[in-house]
Amino acid sequence: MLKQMEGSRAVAEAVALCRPEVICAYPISPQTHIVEALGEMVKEGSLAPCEFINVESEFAAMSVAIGASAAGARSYTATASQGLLFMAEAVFNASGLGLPIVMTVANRAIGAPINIWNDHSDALSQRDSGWLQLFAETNQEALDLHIQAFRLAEELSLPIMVCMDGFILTHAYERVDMPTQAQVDAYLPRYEPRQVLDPSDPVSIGAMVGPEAFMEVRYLAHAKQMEALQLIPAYAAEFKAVFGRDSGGLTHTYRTEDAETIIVAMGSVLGTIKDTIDEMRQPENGGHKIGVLGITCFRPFPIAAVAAALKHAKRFVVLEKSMAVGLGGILAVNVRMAVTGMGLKGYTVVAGLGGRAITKKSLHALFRQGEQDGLEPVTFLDLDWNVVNKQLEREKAHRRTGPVAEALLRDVGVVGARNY
Amino acid sequence: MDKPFAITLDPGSSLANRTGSWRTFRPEYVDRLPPCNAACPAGENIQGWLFRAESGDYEKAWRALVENNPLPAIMGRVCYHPCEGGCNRQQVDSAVGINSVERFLGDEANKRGWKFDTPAAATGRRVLVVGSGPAGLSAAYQLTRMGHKAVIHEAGPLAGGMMRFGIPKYRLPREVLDAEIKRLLDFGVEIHLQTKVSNVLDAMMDGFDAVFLGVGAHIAKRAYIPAGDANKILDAVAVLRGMEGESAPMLGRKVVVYGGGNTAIDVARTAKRLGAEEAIIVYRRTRDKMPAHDFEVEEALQEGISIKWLSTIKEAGESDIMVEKMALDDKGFPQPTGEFERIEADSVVLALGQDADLSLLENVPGLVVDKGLIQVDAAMMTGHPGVFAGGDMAGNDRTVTVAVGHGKKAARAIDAWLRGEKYAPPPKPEIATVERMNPWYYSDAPKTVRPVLDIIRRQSTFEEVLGGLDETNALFEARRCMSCGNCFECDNCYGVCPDNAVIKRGPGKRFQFNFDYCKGCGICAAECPCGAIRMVPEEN
Amino acid sequence: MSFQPVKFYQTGTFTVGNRLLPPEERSVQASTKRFNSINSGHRACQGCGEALGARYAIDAAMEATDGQIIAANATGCLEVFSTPYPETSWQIPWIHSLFGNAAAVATGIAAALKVKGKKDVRVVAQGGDGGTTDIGFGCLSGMFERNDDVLYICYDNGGYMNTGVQRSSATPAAARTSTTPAVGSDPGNVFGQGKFLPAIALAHDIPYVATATVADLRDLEAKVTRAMEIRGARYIHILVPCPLGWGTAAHDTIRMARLAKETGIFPVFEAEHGEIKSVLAIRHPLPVEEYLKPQKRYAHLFGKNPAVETIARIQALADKNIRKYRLQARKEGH
Amino acid sequence: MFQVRIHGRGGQGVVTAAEMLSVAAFDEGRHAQAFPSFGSERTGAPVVAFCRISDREIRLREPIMEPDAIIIQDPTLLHQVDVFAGLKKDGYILINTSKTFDQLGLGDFIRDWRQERLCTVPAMELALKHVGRPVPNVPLLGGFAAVAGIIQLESVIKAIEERFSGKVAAGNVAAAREAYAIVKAEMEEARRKETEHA
Repeated sequence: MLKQMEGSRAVAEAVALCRPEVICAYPISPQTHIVEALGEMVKEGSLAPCEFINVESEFAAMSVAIGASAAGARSYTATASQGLLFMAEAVFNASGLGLPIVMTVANRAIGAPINIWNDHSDALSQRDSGWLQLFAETNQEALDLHIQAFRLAEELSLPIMVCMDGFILTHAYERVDMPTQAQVDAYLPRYEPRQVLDPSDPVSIGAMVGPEAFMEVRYLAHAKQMEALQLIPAYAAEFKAVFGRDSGGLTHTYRTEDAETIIVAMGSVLGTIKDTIDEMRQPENGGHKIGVLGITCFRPFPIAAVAAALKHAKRFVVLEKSMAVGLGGILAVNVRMAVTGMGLKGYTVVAGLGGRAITKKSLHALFRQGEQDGLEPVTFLDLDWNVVNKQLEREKAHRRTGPVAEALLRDVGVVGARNY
Repeated sequence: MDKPFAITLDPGSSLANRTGSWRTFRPEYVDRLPPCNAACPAGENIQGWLFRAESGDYEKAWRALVENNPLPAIMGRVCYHPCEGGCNRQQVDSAVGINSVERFLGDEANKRGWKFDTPAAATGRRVLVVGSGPAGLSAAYQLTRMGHKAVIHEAGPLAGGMMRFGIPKYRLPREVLDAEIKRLLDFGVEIHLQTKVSNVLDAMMDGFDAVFLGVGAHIAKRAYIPAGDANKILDAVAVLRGMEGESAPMLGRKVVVYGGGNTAIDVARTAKRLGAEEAIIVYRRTRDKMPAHDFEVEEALQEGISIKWLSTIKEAGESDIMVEKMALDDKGFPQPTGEFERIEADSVVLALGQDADLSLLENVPGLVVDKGLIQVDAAMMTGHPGVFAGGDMAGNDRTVTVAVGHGKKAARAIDAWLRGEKYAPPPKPEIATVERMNPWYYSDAPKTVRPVLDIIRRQSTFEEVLGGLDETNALFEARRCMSCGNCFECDNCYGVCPDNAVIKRGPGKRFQFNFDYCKGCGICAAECPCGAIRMVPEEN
Repeated sequence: MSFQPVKFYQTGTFTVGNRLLPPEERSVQASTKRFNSINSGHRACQGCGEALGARYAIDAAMEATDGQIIAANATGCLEVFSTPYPETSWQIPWIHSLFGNAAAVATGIAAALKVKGKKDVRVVAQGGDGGTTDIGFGCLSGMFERNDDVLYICYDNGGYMNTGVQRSSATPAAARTSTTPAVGSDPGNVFGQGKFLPAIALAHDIPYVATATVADLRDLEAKVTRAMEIRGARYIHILVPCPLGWGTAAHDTIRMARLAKETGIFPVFEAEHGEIKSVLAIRHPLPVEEYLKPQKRYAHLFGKNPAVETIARIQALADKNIRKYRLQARKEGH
Repeated sequence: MFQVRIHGRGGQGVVTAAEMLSVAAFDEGRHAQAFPSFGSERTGAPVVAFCRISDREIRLREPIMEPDAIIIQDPTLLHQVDVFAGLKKDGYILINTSKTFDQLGLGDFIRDWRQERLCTVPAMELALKHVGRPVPNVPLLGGFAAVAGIIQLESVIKAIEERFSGKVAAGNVAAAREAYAIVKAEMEEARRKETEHA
């Protein structure tokens, strides 16, 4: 059923359709609307049986989910940014214990400086946590990915993060096709845990594993993720059969058939990129041979699919909302791994950090520059060099320059006068 | 369940890890000697019979008791219970009332008519026992248990010796004495009354393989006191023996007893009961030097008996005596002061101790007598082979309990001797001192007070002064026993082992260690309330 | 008293059991059928108080629930010595997640059980003092204030023993640890720091809070049993001496716990809904030296020049406990 | 694609207005995307929300920098924020005020704009009158239905009824209707004037 609703609400309703049994919530923007909606459903009784627990921290949220999942309950939580980092120890633990928790990450930057706006630093900081990470392009996809995530997680006994851009998606009102309970029930079987805490069949979960077996345990986690590379497209196909929509999967290509230049990106920025590409491909605009590869599944990283998508291009430009400080990109490093030995030119563009708007206008310029191989290996989109250079000079001149963020804000001007 | 590798494990699989290999010390269950047992002259296994009494199985308790002493009802009245003096419970609150439980068991046996267990098969050996006092009865009983024929020759008209002729009724009712003697007779002990043995070797010729002498010490010691004709000077033995005759001795209104032993007290209290207005004990030293037991002194004082401390009788007149005040020198010996006092007295009873009549031993070769005591070796045998002796005639520690112990010991020695062996007592285990125990576990439970006859009746009748315990109290008292040195199955070792390495074997079967897992931490030994576990180094 | 004293004069309720007691009055640990929730073969040190305390507590919980217990365990000695791959000592469903999240994991389990309608299955969380009073404190407090249906048991041995005896917020004043060494002008742990978590638990007004030691088994079992009769957040803080960390003989583990209680160093009490209902009175009052002297972690207080003032300060702390919790010795009834 | 930017202050229902506008468009079978300016501004602080309306799927995720229409919920913002940034001269402006553009000091600024696309409505008064609370967002939506003609008044009313219920819904519907009528009248007047000028 088509509905006009907020992304968070859409995800909440989709999660509810998955019949979660334990939900734990700790407020952090921009995921709050999701758990608020779920909390209301539990409180009013429309989502039952389900325990909604207001925990005291994200660390507790993940820990409660661990306990609930280990006791055989379908468990869900949501977080973002600092919250994800605060729960990081438990995030690794959940995957180490093989517990199929599904968590929404409403992607947001990580401080300091504190920043509530969108980028992918949070989720990507957990790229080696052993979780599967799926990135939604639209609210529809976010909704659909959650349904697929529960099934995948439970089949694999691994936890999954469904990542959606904070504010840009979570707070956006747009059209979604909300499936019916019957559809979801048909797609998502009951949770049959691989291990469960049960007095009638006691086990000890979470043993201390020494050098004699630790490598094997870690390898098995890797093997599971490799297995996921097969399962994810299969489940996406089944999803299409039930719901009639192409959602999920490992990657999505757009107008790459004859593209010489392929942009690689994740999340909601793909929409703006597609609009830009459509415009560039117009004959009156020069008919650029450009396309885009969207990465839906970041973990496991679909090396083969990425290689296949890029193999006929001349170059690729990874546009990512994340940054490996001291190196460049994170997604870019992963993509380069996939195209090792293929002789492609590759560029890393760090964009949209901390909610910096990624505009069509900037993209047009960027892509054209890319097509002409005029990009630096690592480019920072719309960086205010003026401000940066000023600060660098200041630091050269004086020892006590004070906090960087505050100094920059002074240079940029009053926050309230910000352009939208 | 297809469990995740290594992270998830099957329950209890650690049993594969034998932590016993960590051990450098190993615990061992032991039975240590409880101090009460060690202190008992009769060699009773007090802890052993209390252990049975604790569960309310009084018959079993009694049977355990009479293995070492056939006279519990008597003992429960007249024993001065050195066991209680040794009792470790004194360091927790107060000693266990062992004596009162013993009396309860003895009385219970009499009430229920319990008989001794059937003796061992007859050996055909015969032993002559001279004297039916506690030593003789004890020896005869033990010999009978072993299958020997014990025949007692008693010079007097009734059996019991000093128990009958020396201990007043108010301390030992005669029906109690009679009942326990009767049980012995029923058991097969033969007693010939009014059969005086004047020559022991002759008597032995009458088909006896050995002899045990337990003739006691019935001859009163005298002291020279210048006396007028009219004054009545009697001896304590005669007075107390007289109590068993047809008519009670005539002592008059004012009676003075001379001496400081238990006998002196007995006589004074008897005199009071016979109607004396005044009974005065004259003793040359102070109360703390007095040989009589303090509780008896106390009871006597309660009954209105007065004691003149630090006094000696210098002369006895017609109706009074002259007393000289004494003073203790720096060595604690009384010295005359030259200060005199007269005290009214219708009679003076001398209670200055007794000697044994050793006339029957004349001409026995090898026999040694020293200071009126017949000398015996560690096995109670005199210098003459086959002649054993015990009781008052063989020692200065003249109590019923000591006599019973002598009799038992002699019987065991006679048994060995009859087999041509030398009796060797089993080695004594180390004593369960309170340091080897963990007395914290015993809850505060003060000793039960026995009922005491009211003071009026104590001054006029020969009813028993000290009452017995009823069953509840006896059980309470028995359960106060800390079972020193002997496992009483409190489950502590089983409970406190951090490695579950103690196996509980079930009621009466105690525990055993599971050395597969015992790491040797020693908590079991440290927390054993009664000190029945010790740690020993593991051998390499 | 938290339990009906057994009318038995020999050892009262102090020993584990007694052949003369009717079976229903015997302790769980006295039974040959006890669960041994933590089985032999675990790798705890000789004389480990925590191994003992855990078996006491979990066995009692198992008994009270007819074996329907799931446990969540914080990282720490108990976890490490009980579940080194490939062996576990636990005979109950058990999970270890992290150092600081046992209470939250337990909350999750309880929520799962509730949603699945498994009312009979109960949840116990357990951890050492580090995992409880320090790193796990946030999760614990959250569990308390939400009144989640979890019994949290803290096995307090006064430090991070697993990592080599470092100070925790439960380390007592003046005690030497690897991070509060016995050097300098103020050797050992600092006075005036640390926290007594049972009091903080009380402040949460949860249905049940109790303290216990491994020296009073009956009391400990009665408290666990009582706790299992109650729904909601419950907390039991058990003093478990550590021979390694305290520098005591392996066989003195229970004795040390007993001395802690008898000197007033460790108050043993029981509270419901924030109100103290009973205390375990001192039986035989003792000066704190009796408790301190056998422990090497206090060795710097004794020797040639005893730290009289420091000992007096510790005595003052014990005296304060005695006043505050009314621990004065009183006559034992029969 | 038609892009609307709504300016107001925290607490005035700016984001709600954008969302309801998207719902109204959706109800007409169109695609719509509403989103806030993603700030964490509190009550009273300047707030912006956006709404795109299109007949095709909307993929663009950038903020609206060149709006087709602007709704100003609080006229005091006129002198604090560059509310007109990026607005084309043929764009629509709807201001919550009982004053005229001249009275607001905007006379010179709008001189060469299409006057019938520049409207004011006393939405605050209407809100107080019909709803009893100073929330101008819904009446403004009613006014916007008139000014831009992008969405129908009935769609706005439907969106109101989806969002609110009972008295609040009825009051808002009444306010929206009155605002619609006021704006319609203004536009007639403006057109008439322009015709006169012409």
